[in-house]
This record gives sequence, C-alpha cells and structure tokens, in this order.
Amino acid sequence: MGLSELVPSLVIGISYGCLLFLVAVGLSVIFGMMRLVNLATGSFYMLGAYVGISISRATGNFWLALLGGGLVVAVLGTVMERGLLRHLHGRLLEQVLLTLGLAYLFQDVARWIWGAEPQALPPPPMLAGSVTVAGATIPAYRLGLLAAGAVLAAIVWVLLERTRVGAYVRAGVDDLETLASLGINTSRVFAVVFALGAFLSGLGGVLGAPVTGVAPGTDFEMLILALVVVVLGGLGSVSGAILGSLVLGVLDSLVRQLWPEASLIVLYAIMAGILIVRPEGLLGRAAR
Amino acid sequence: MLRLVDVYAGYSEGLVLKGLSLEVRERQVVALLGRNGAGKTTALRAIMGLLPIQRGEITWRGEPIHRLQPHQISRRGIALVPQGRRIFPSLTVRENLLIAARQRQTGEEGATGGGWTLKRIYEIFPVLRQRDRIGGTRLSGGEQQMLAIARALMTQPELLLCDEPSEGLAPIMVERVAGVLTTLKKSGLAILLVEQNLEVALSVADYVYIIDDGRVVYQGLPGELARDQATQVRFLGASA
Amino acid sequence: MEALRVEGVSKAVAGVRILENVSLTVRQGERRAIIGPNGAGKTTLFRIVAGELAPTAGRIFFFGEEMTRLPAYRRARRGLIRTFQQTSAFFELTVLENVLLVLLQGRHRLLGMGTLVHRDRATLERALAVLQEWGLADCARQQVRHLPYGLQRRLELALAFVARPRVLLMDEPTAGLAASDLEEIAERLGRIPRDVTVVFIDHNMKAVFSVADRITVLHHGQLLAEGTPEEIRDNPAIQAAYLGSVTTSHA
Amino acid sequence: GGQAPAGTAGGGGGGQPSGPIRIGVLLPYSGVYTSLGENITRGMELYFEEIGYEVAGRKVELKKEDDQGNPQQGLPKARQLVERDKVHLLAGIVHSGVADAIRDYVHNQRIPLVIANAGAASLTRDPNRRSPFIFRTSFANGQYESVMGTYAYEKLGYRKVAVIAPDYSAGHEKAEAFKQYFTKAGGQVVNEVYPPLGTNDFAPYLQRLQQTSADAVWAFFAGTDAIRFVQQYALSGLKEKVPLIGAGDMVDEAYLEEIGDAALGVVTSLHYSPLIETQENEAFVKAYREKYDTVPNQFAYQGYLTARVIAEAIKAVNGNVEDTDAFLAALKKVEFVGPAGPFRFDPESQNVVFTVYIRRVEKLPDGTLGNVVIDQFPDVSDDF
Amino acid sequence: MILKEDLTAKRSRVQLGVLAALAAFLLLAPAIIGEYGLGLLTEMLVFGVFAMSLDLLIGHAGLVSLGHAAFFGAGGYAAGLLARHLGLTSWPGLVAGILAGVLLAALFAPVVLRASGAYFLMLTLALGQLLYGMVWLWRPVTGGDDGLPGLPRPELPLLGGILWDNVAFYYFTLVCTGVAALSMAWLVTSPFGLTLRGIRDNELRLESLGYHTWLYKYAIYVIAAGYAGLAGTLYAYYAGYVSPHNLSWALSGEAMVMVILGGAGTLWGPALGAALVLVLKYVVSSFTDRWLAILGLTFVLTVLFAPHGLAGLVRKLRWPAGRAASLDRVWAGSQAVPAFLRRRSD
Ligand SMILES: Nc1ncnc2c1ncn2[C@@H]1O[C@H](COP(=O)(O)OP(=O)(O)OP(=O)(O)O)[C@@H](O)[C@H]1O
Ligand SMILES: Nc1ncnc2c1ncn2[C@@H]1O[C@H](COP(=O)(O)OP(=O)(O)OP(=O)(O)O)[C@@H](O)[C@H]1O
Ligand SMILES: [Mg+2]
Ligand SMILES: [Mg+2]
Repeated sequence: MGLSELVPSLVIGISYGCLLFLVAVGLSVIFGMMRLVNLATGSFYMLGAYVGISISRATGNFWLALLGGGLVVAVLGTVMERGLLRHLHGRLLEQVLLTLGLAYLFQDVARWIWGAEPQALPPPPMLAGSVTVAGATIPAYRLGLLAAGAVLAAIVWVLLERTRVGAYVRAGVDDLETLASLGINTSRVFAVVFALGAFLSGLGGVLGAPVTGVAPGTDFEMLILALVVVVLGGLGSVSGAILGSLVLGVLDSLVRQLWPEASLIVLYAIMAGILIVRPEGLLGRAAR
Repeated sequence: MLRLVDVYAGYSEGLVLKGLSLEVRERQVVALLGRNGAGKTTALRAIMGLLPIQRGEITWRGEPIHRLQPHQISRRGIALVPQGRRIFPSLTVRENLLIAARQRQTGEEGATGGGWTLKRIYEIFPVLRQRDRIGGTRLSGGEQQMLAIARALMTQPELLLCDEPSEGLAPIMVERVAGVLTTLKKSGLAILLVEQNLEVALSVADYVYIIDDGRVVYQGLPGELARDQATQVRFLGASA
Repeated sequence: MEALRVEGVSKAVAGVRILENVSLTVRQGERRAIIGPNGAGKTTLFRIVAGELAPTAGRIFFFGEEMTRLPAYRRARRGLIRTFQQTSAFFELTVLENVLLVLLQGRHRLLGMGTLVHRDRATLERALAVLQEWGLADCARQQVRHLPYGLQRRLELALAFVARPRVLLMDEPTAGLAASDLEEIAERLGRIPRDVTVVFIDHNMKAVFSVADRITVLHHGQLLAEGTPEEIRDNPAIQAAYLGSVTTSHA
Repeated sequence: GGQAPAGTAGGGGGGQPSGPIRIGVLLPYSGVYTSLGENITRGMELYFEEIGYEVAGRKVELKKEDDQGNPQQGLPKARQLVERDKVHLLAGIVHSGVADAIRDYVHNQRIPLVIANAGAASLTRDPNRRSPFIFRTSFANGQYESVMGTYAYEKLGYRKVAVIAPDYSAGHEKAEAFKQYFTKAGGQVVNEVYPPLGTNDFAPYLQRLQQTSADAVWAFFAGTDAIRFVQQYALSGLKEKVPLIGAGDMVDEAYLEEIGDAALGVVTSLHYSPLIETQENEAFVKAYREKYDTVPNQFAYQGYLTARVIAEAIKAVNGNVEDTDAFLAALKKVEFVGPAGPFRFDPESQNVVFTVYIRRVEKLPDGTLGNVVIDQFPDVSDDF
Repeated sequence: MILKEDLTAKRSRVQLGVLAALAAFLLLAPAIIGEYGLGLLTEMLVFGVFAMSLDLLIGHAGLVSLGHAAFFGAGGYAAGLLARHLGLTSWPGLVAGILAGVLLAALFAPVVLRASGAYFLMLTLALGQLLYGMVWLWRPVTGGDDGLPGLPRPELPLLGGILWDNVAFYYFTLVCTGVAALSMAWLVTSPFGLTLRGIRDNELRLESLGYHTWLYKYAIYVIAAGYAGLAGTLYAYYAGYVSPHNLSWALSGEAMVMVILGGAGTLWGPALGAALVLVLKYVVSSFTDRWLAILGLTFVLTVLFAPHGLAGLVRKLRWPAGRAASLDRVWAGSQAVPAFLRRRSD
C-alpha cells in the first residue's frame, strides 16, 4: 500500500476508532474503574439510541436528543445501581448473571416500545454531508464524532485521573470499608460514577446511532465491541480505552482493506495478539 | 467523649463482644489490651460503624452513633488506623493520603493542634515524601504503617482509633511510632490504642483496659498494671 | 555444610534500587536472623531467594547447587519453604484443607487425580495429628477467613513447618502476636529439628536475640553487618540505624 | 410419531377428521431477525383473518414459536411443535441455518414444511437435500438476483461491476447468481468484497471499491447492515460516480425511510414491491395498511402468500390434512394469481416460480420513498 | 474436634432418597414422558455435562472462561467432519469429538493461561471467536455458516445403528452423562480438586509449597475441554446438525449463565441450571412472547433471592437456620464428601 492510500486509510481508521471509543466509554468508566462487570452496557447504548431517535423525531433537534438519550439512560443506570448492583461489589459471577438478565429484559422492553424494525438517526443538518480529508471522502458526521470523542475523552480523563473521584473509585474497589472509615460516602461515590458511566453510554448511543443505526441485537453487538476495547486498553485506565479504541480502529480498518476476506476474525485476532504480548492490556494498571 | 455501654456485637459465627463497656475522655490516650481474638479489633470496628452492634450503645459526645454509617462517624471526628494497615494498592502513597484529606467544617483547629496537611505529614514521616509516587502497597511494612497513621490524620480527627500500630515495625520504628503517638497526644488528640506491645501501650497510655472474651476484665492506670504481674500473666499471657 | 548462599544479589524496580550486592552464606542447621529497618529490603531478599522475584544481578545457591533460575515451586520441592509477612494461608478453605494441601503435595501421581482425598487415610491421620499439635484441631472445619488473627498466624507457620523444609524462610513469624502466643511460637521455633536451616526476619528483638546463631543486618538494601548476636548488639552503627534504645532494655 | 393427533374426533383413517388444523409457525421473534419474523407473521395473520381462520369447514390454529434465528434453538422448537403440540404442518423459517437444521427432522417425521423465507438454495436445488415434504413460497437465494445480472448488462448497460455482500452463505449465493448471469451476458466482475455480518463501518470496503473502475456496484445487505451500507455508500461520495444496484432487501420498506435520501435512485430486483399496480396487490396493501398502519414489505407479502398457499392446499384436500400424501400432492398443484402476479410451484424442486420486478427508489407524491417498478420478468424459476 | 467417624462418608436419608428418585426417573423416563419430553431431557443431559465441565473451570479453578463453547463446537465439528469427509459414522466419531476438545484446549491453554481474571475471560473469548471465524470462513470444509447438516448418528460396536432410535439415544446419552458426572465428581473430590480450589484461593502460596500450579491449571483446562467436547459431540448427534453457533460466544455465555444460575462450584448446581435454562427457553417461550424478559427476570431474581444459585437455595431449604455456605463443598448433596470436608453447618 502506497503512502497515498495509507493516509486515507489512517483517517478512516481513526474515525472508526472514535466510534469505538464512544461505544466503550461508558463501560470503561463502569467496568474499568469500578470493576463492575456491566453486561448491560450494550443495552445502555441501544436505549440511548432509541430514546435519541424518539426525541429527534418529536422535536427534530439532534442536540436535545443527545442530552435526552444520555439523561434517560443515566436515570435508568442510577435506579439499577441503587436498587440492584450496589450490593454486588466484588462479586463477579453475580454481576454477570444480574446484568445479563437485565440486558435480556431491556431488549425485550425496547422491542415492545420501539418495535423490531431497524432504525436510524439522521445526523444534525450541519454534519449531514461528507468531506474529503487527505484523499479519503468521509462523512462530515465522522469528523463530528472525532471532535465529540476527543471532548468526551478529555472530560472523562480529567474527571477520573485528575480529580479525586477517580482515586475514590479505585480505592473503593480495593477496600470499601477502609474508604468508608476515611469519611467517604462510598455508596454515593459509586452511584455517581455508575450514573456517569451510564450517561456516557447513553450519549454514545445517540452519537453512534447516525452511523450504526439501532435494532434489537445492537445491544450485544456493541457489548462485545466495548468489552474488547476496554480490556485491550487495560482495566482501570481511561487513557487505555482511548488508546485501545484508536489502535483497534486503525488496525481493524487497515486489515479489512488489505485482506477483506479475513474481516470476521480481525478484531479478535488483534485482541488475542495484543493480550498475548501484554496480558494486562495496553495501558493496564498492573499493581504499581 | 466516647463511651461504649454494654455493647454486644459479632459476626454470623457468633458474638464477639459480650457486654463491652469503656470510655475515652477528651485528650486521653486509652490502651485496649487483650489476647489475640479477645475482640479488640471488633470493638474498634463497631465504634467505626463497620460492624452493626446488636445491643448496647455507643455515644460520641453524648450523641449515639451506633446507627450511623462509617463515613458519618468519620466526619464527626473519629478516624481508624486499621489492623494490617489496609493501604489501597491501586493508589500511590500520595493518593492514599490525599483521598482522606478533609477540612474540618467547624474549624476547631486548636483542638487538634492545627489541621493536618500534606506538608506537616511529610515532616513527621519523611519516608513518605521520598516514596510518594509509588504504589501504596509497594512500601515496606513499616512504611505502610506510617502511611496508615498519616492517612487517618488527614481526616482531621479528634479521636484516633489505632489498631496495633507497632505490628511488624523495627524497634527504632516502634519507638518512633510511640513518639508520634505521644506527639499526637500532646497536640490534644484523643487516642484509643490497641496494642500487643505492652511497653509501648504502657508508655503512652493514660488509662488501660484489658478485655477478654469480649468483656472488660481489668481497668486501671498504666502504672498499676505495670506493677501487677499477676494480671499481666493472667490476661495477657506474659509480662513485659 | 553450606545450606544457602546468596551471591551479590541486586534488585532494582523502575530505577529504584531495593537491594544492592547482597551476599550471605548460611550453614546447614544455622538459625540466621535478618534484621534491618522497615524498607531495608528484607522481604525482597526473601522473595528473590524463594523465586518469586528475579534478581537484577547475582546468584542463589542451595546446598551448593545454583538455582537462580529455578521456578519457585521447584525450589519449594527441594526443601526451600517460606512463610509470609502478611498471613497468606488459603482463606476460603478450611483449616484442615489447608494442611491437607501441604501434606498431599507430590504424594500422588497424576497430579492427585487418581484417588480421593478421604481415601488417603495416612495423610488424613497425619493432618489431624498436625492440627492437634498446633492446637488447631478445634477449628479444623472452619474457614481460615473466619479465624482470629493469632490462629491464622499459627496456621501460616504450621503450613510451612509441615512442608518438610530443609531451609525455612520465615518473614516476621511473630508479627502481631499477643504475648501469650508469642512465647508459644518462640518455643516452637526452638523445637525445629537441628538439621533444618532457619532464616528468619523479625523485629522482635527478644526473639531474634534468643533464637539466632548469627544475625545479618540489612540497611538501605545493603549488607550493613553480620555477626553473632553479641557483636550486633554492641555495634553502635546498628544501634543508631535500627535498634534505637530498645536493645538495652531487651537485652 | 404415529400417534393420532389429539382432538381428532373418533373415526379411523376413513372418516372425515374434524377439529382444528394446527399450523406450527416457526419464526424468529427475538434477536437480529425479529423484524422479519414479525412481518411474516403479520402477513399470515392478515390472510387467515380474511378467511376467518377457517378452511374447508375446519378451524385453523397458528402455534407460534420463537426460533431466535438460531439453528440450535430451531430444532428443539420444531420438535416441540410436532411432538408436543401435534401440529399438522410447519411454516415459516427465516434463517437458512434453521431450515438446514430441521430439514432431516421434518423429512423423517413426514411433516410438511412450507418455507416462507429461508433461501438456502440447496434445500430445493440439490436433489440430495430436497424433500417431498418441503416447499418454499419465498425464493431461493439467487432466484431474483440472477435476473438483475442479465438486466444490468442488457438494459442498464453496465460492463464492469463490483460486488459486495455480507460474508455468509446467503450473501455468497446471491452474489454468485448475480455474477454468473452478469458474466454470462458478457459483463465483467472487477471486484468482490465480503464484509462480515454486522459491520458498523463500511469505510475500509468502500475505500477499496473507490479504487476499482466499475460502472456500478451490486450489493446485497439487510437490516441495520443495509441502512449503514446505503447511507455510508452515499456519504463516501461513491454514489455520484458509481450507481448502486442490488438485491431488493437492501431498500426494504421497513427501513427505507430510515435510510432516507441516500437510497434515492438505487435499482434493485425482487419478487415484490408494494407499488406493483395490480388489483390484487392494491387490495392487499390497502388491507394491510388498515390493519397495521404501514406498507407491507416483502416479508409481510411472503407471510400472506404462504398462508394463502397453505389454505388453498387444505381446500383442495377438503380439510383432510391428516392424509399427508394427498396434502403434499395438493400443495404441489396450488396455483392462483396473488398480489405479485401468478403463483405456482416448480413441480420438481417445489420452489416458487414468480415474477421478478426491477424497482427503483423514488420519491412518491406523498413525500415518502418507495420502490417504483420499472420492469418485470414473469415466470422466473430457480433454474441453475 | 474431628471425630474418627467423620472420616467415613455418610449421606443422609433424604439425600439418598432424592438420589434414588432421580435415578429411577431418569431410567424410566422414556416410559413416563412423551417423545418431546424425552428429547428435552436428552438435551438437558447434554447441556448438563457441558455446564458441569465449565463449572470445573469457573467454580473450582477460578478460571472464568467465556470461550468454553469452542470445545463444545470442536467436538461436534470433529464428529461432523469425519462423517462428512471420511464417511466415518461409527463410535470413533465420539472419541474424536472428545479428543478434538482436548487437543484444541492443549493448544489454547498456554496462551490463555498467561492471563487471569477479566483478561483470561477476554482471551478465552477472543480465541473462541477466532475459531468461530475460521470455521465460518473455511466454507469448503466446514460449510461456513451453513454448518454440517445431515449428520448421522454413530454406530456402536455390536449394537449397530441402534442409536437412530430416540429412546436408545437417550439411554446412550444417559450413560455418557452418568460416567462424565461421576468422573467429574471424583476429580473435584480428589487431591487434584483440592489443589484447584487452593489455586483459586491463593496461587502464590501454593507455588511456594511446591505445587507447579500452571500444570494443574493446564490440566483442568484440558480436561474440562474434553468433557465439553463430549457434550458437543453428543449434541451434534442428537441434533444431526453442527453449526458455527455451536462454538459462538453466545453459547459460551449461555453456559456461564447455567453455571452461575445453578451455583458455581457445586457441579450438580450447574447441571440443574442447564435444565432450568432449557425449560425457560423452550417451554416458557411457547406460552408468551415476552419470554426473553422472563428469562432476564429469572436471572435478576436469582441474584436477589438465591445469591448462590439454585444449589444455594436448595441448601438453604435444607438447613434453614444454618448459614448458606458460600462456596459449599463440592457435590455435597450427592457425593461421598466426607463430613469433615464440609464446613461446619452449626
Ligand atoms: N470477619 C470475621 N468474620 C467472622 N468472625 C470474625 C471476623 N473477624 C473476627 N472474627 C472473630 O472475632 C473474634 C475476635 O476477633 P478480633 O479481630 O476482634 O480480635 P483481636 O482482639 O483484634 O485479636 P488480634 O490481637 O489477633 O488482632 C475472633 O474469634 C475472630 O475469629
Ligand atoms: N515492586 C516495587 N516497586 C518499587 N519499590 C518497591 C517494590 N517492592 C519493594 N519496594 C521498596 O523496596 C523497599 C524494600 O521493601 P521490603 O518489603 O523488602 O522491606 P522490608 O525490609 O521487608 O521491610 P519491613 O520490615 O517493613 O517489612 C521498600 O522501600 C519498598 O518500598
Ligand atoms: Mg485485632
Ligand atoms: Mg518485610
């Protein structure tokens, strides 16, 4: 592949990486930071997308849809955490069963509300066309995603790695009791962080919907993608999720272009390859 | 200041505290002694709200606190240095300290001899400054103990619950910890000290309780206990 | 005969030097204490000797045979057994199962798939005997997690003793023990057969001075001194760095 | 199972059986194929409602089961319908894997099966796999795509075409049929890409297509993949340079609006369009609209058609579905003119023979999008 | 205090009664339940073996795998490919199925055992999906997504093609299941099983006691894969069809659900879990369209009210006052676990 082809491929890969980051960002916060295996994360994405579509249809306003999708999912997440998950910290198997159950439940409820037909969300008018960057014609909306991804990544990174909240969460994962006896309302910290994760997942769903569309089944499709990104990047590290999605996006796009026949296994091959070399993920926080 | 009245508490396996009563006064260091398994740690956990009590009452400045959450208790001015240190492995030394940092809302600085800041902590524990960027549990045992005490101080407590702070420390460190405790005492902090090292306990404490099987079996002034070899052998198994 | 020899071992983690060129030789049957301030690198030295950490430089010999590159489990099989500073028994298993795990190691072929635990009467009887001996019989069926700390420490030691060590590395065997338990443990240490070599770390000077034949002092990752208890006690440098005023009162 | 179906009123083989006729409907109601399952069901139910759920004096009961579009779920569900619910025949099946999975079972159990969607060609094409018990009212993969092969060369005038379809057997079978007829007509396939099912980002593949010298791109996608593909195709700027043609699934009415203007001008082949201008179709569309408030798509049509085929055959045996051989013979002979033109089975393969419509996506007067019929080819059977 | 009598295994009357009733039911099932029920039961047995094999990993060795279907599928495909390409339709197909699981695991293990925890989970997922992708892509041999339809049931030595009969196949499956279940129970009660639980608890300590823990993990991973291969092969024969779904992550996840729902670490719990999931999937779904929601709700309720799965629930019913043992001893209900190995239940 010559340079003239490589550059557009990179652009495409990076824009795909941004999409992956949006899919994974919520999980990165919840699973990566809180060590809470939330298999309903794909459902958050799906529900965010559906709610966004409904709002967009009702109001015609993408930005309202964005906010609404995020908020509705955040509320749902809060209820879920307060009501069910708060007692399950550190209990991996129960978390798996519970959140998988919820994922099934959400899928059925979503089908009941929104039907089974695949749906799409039109991007905001200002990002509806396409632009040519370095020889690659890509939808303008992808550039929007790039920006959105960057902004979200920055916010989350600052929030979790540069403020005390991140330290609270990690400490809480290590030892809830000791954290509590230091005067920190642990259950509130976890609830807030979970709500934040859910909000981001919902936001990701609305942002991603113009590209991925949504239908019953989107939830599990996105769940797997998100898991791959987060684990690849390394647990406990938002920077890892950012790097993970970019690496995955670029490699995946390149391989698909060069060797489309192998597309189906590329993602997993990349993941296996990286995890074999670095079993703790790209930026995994091995105990310092 | 802190009073336990007839406290019963335990785990699903059975009661550990069986009618424990004791009291810590303002600016007083109280030592809590007893054999392994006597219930000392359990008592501290009950005070901190980490373990529900089944009967009895725990009051802090007259207010019952045994139904409060640990963080609420902490905010009222009680801090715990847990047994086994329990440093957060995924935080650095510095983060371990900062996570606990809190300004007292009441601004009663005088009581504790001024707010604890990172700077002041590092003055007392210079090792921590040297290692402040490495993971908390990469510290050696003694360093971790320092960190645990420092971390508790960062919550600006008025009462420090110290669970075996000398455990695993080099003799010179034990002295230093004892020194630190004495300093803290001088600054006006009340301390409830659980110790196996009788020497340390007796040198720092103003008053001593010995518990056995979840009950107080002896109480008195440290000087009395130091002379009372029979009690030492009976309840602590050996003499200093 | 030399049981354990550490030759010029250094260890650095992320640029920080934890051990620097530490050498020591322990004769068979010797009781060797390693003391030093907190953070001197004592535990790190143990981890390197036991094979949990690879040294940055240096070599380890066990009865004259080099084993610097041997994995931990093979060192253990040759009789190099260690205890841990933080109690490290099997917390989710019962006390009996803990002991059985030690006793069953290498006893059956096929990784032990060929038989059932309760079929191996001999091992069971032995496990029960061990529990009796260590005063743990009453809680044999309790999960270690639920044991009082003193008993956990005791189990920790029991596991190592039962593993038939030729060289026993003990990391602060007396830490956190009440006076009563302390005496008992000290007495047990005294009863270790003379052909077993013991290397132990401890901060309890009473234990150190009463048990050790020789003492090695580590300081800032370096060998500060080595000698008989008397020599160490009278070394002013060590007093300043480590013992403080305690020595005199404990002596 | 040689047991007499429960509820059969007395009488041995000679007497006229009564009681309801139970039809086992095996369709996906969860998972990615949910929409197809629901639409087929709607079509079926619409027809049975029209005839009052009664044929030849016997009530008709539908026993619906969810196969999740998963072969592993399909077989036990089929067994359940046959062995527990004692259905007289099976109908439905969206996923070819499910059809494959239950093929031996229905064959051995002698249960008539009317496939309403699953297109795996071998089921009717391969003499070793076809079964006297299996009929297909929908299509064999390639049956309508082949028509586009010829049409693209002869009528649309394309000489070089690139092909893109999802990497699973239907994708390959459909693409293969198109390629075969297109090259037979004289055209050249310059590039082929098979992305995996569930591809989010088609950019890498579109990038590859950019680099070819094709006159047109032929594509087959369905569901969310179709929405994503058609939209991304338009946005990648390819659409202005290289027209998009393909299989009708890609611009299905269920999500045509969702795709939006990106779909405008896409030319596809299919055995149905709600815009076919016949009396039968207009009636069907009207009834469907009234009941479900939406336009029927190909799957709704297939469901409707399947129901009618079954009803016609039942009528022909005068309600005696218990006589399997007679029922099979009757099925084989079913002929009528339906919404999409004349219907009949190919007697050898027992696969449908239908009219193929060439459609183009256009804006309709009411502002919505629709597949306007621009050409038609009657009597297309699956002859390879 | 441990008494001498503790050394002798004793089972309560209730346990013996339940066991006997279960055995009688399984033996007489073909006469009692209809054809459909028998098919369902056969499938329950097959997935019971599969779930138990995963429990060896999750519940005993603490290796939470999300790629176990790879071995289930490998078994089916081995039998299927031999039948399709070599015309081998006799019992060696079954052996080949088991071997396929074992060999594949022997190959995977060095890779996946490098990681632990969530990374282990993801690595097993990745390798499983790689295999899935390869089978999907290698169309000419594996049939791609079409799978391998029309798989004949094997011929047994002396007995010939008797397995074509559903009742005979049921008994055949019952025997295989019985052998598998008993041998797994043996395994976890053996010193090997104890070692596994030790690994799960504190691997480092075990190593410092002289155990080559890697080898034990390797062994259990491979052995579990063998059982999964057996289950996969039986399933392929039962269904007469192998599809890539047999090795997809969805099936791995389903197996994991069976294990957790039933109660990890008990072996019989996961078998029960498998039965429950199948009932929910097949039976409940024919009553309501909302069965997916019901399935999901069941999971949620299980976590809320039976935190240690069905096994925990059963145990709680048996000792209402006693504390529910979290990871109660293996096979406690039915197997010869000496009382002293069980936790004190007073
Ligand atoms: N988490 C727990 N679950 C069950 N029982 C416990 C738990 N923690 C402690 N116990 C039991 O409570 C009793 C008292 O333990 P506690 O830790 O309070 O003793 P202690 O006086 O602090 O001893 P030590 O000097 O060894 O620290 C012990 O018998 C112990 O078995
Ligand atoms: N992985 C690591 N990374 C960085 N520093 C480390 C690491 N492991 C140990 N250290 C440092 O090395 C020094 C020696 O630690 P070690 O645990 O060996 O001390 P020790 O002599 O056993 O002390 P103690 O008596 O308190 O247990 C300590 O200062 C510790 O902070
Ligand atoms: Mg204690
Ligand atoms: Mg140490």
